[in-house]
Amino acid sequence: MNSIHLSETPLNVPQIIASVQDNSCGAVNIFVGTVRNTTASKAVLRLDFEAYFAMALREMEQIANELQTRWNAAAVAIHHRTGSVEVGGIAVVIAVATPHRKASFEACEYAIGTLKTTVPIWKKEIFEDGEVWVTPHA
Amino acid sequence: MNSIHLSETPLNVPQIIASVQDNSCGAVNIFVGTVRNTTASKAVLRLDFEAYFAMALREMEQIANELQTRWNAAAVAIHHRTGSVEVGGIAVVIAVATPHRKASFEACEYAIGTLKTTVPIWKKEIFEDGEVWVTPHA
Amino acid sequence: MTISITVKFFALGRELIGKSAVTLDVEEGISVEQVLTRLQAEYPSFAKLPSFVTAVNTRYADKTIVLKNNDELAIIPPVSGG
Amino acid sequence: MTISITVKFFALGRELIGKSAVTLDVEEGISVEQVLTRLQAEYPSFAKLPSFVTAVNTRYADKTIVLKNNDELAIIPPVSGG
Repeated sequence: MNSIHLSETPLNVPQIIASVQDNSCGAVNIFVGTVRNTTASKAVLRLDFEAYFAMALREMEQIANELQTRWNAAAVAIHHRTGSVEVGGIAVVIAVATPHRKASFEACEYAIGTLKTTVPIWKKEIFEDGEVWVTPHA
Repeated sequence: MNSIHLSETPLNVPQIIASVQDNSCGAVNIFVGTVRNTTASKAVLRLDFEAYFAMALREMEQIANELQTRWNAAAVAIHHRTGSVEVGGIAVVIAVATPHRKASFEACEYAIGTLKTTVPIWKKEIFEDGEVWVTPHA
Repeated sequence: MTISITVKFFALGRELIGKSAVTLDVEEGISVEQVLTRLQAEYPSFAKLPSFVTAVNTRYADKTIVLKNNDELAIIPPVSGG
Repeated sequence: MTISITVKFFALGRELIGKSAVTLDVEEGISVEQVLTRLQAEYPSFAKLPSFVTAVNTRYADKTIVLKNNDELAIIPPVSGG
């Protein structure tokens, strides 16, 4: 069972983790992406996220399906924020339950890496003296 | 700041994750080890954990310190259960906050791998028709 | 014969164009590439978008693709979620 | 001169010995290895523990180490936490 979600409101980490609980699994790996207070030594006030909703949800669902096929994941949750997220706030949560430990790490790391390159979500860094759309580094 | 804990009572995942929140970090990786309903195709009723408390806490603390030195982790939590944990229950939670994503995965995977080889904690699998101390596979 | 397509803009693209979507009447048989050429003519600021890919009906799509009536074409600047 | 040491047992070791700890009076200068020999003599079932390492005062320690008064020696079967 997958749980895929794009939300204007704060992500509920305990609920997300509970959603992937599966008695056939011994491992859950969770990645929580949070808003850092600096980028390239410059103070960040917050991040503003924008998404192409329909496509982002489809791409997130596709990542979840891939984790089930390639890593035998029993359950996957991918939740991402839209709108403004303050410093320290949670932008993304990915949780993957697998029978064994190694697969949970591999699958979760693949999921966040793929999300960052394929899912149509954009973030703008808001500074005291300006703002800039983040361009991913190669 | 490290949070190291051995507990007879259920682990509080949200509290553990909150304990590693750090505004200088963009990534938190969390590993949750749960009790599977089978081992080698045999139905498991529960696991009973036993620890050499003083030494286990020292070894867990040492792992946390290593994550800070080697992966620049800002905060590490390592919490492990003792006593009986039912199927689906949580045996161990490791949470690592790092400035960047890749380090959080590497550090957390290193932590659980090292815990499984160095920390004096033992588990006994309880089946319907018997019980056995788990011998780690090579 | 003309068909109607919607073009969606996001992030920097949306800000440069000043719109999140436009609906265009275009000739049947038009390719994604030809729509882009028309957008560049109508919105000179669109040329300032340094890099983007395209999607048709929420799937990444090559610029040679021919559009059908009611298709949704999206201009996707480099994504930066997570 | 005799000294007093405590030996702690865990998991399968504890079950085989039937005790979680014993306090022994031993001669000064005794090594971990010599204590193990004495345990094997006193507790024949101890030989059934297929594999273990030792720790002194909560640190993994070589079997050649010489024990001091009030040292805590732990018999550590293969660990299986996590």
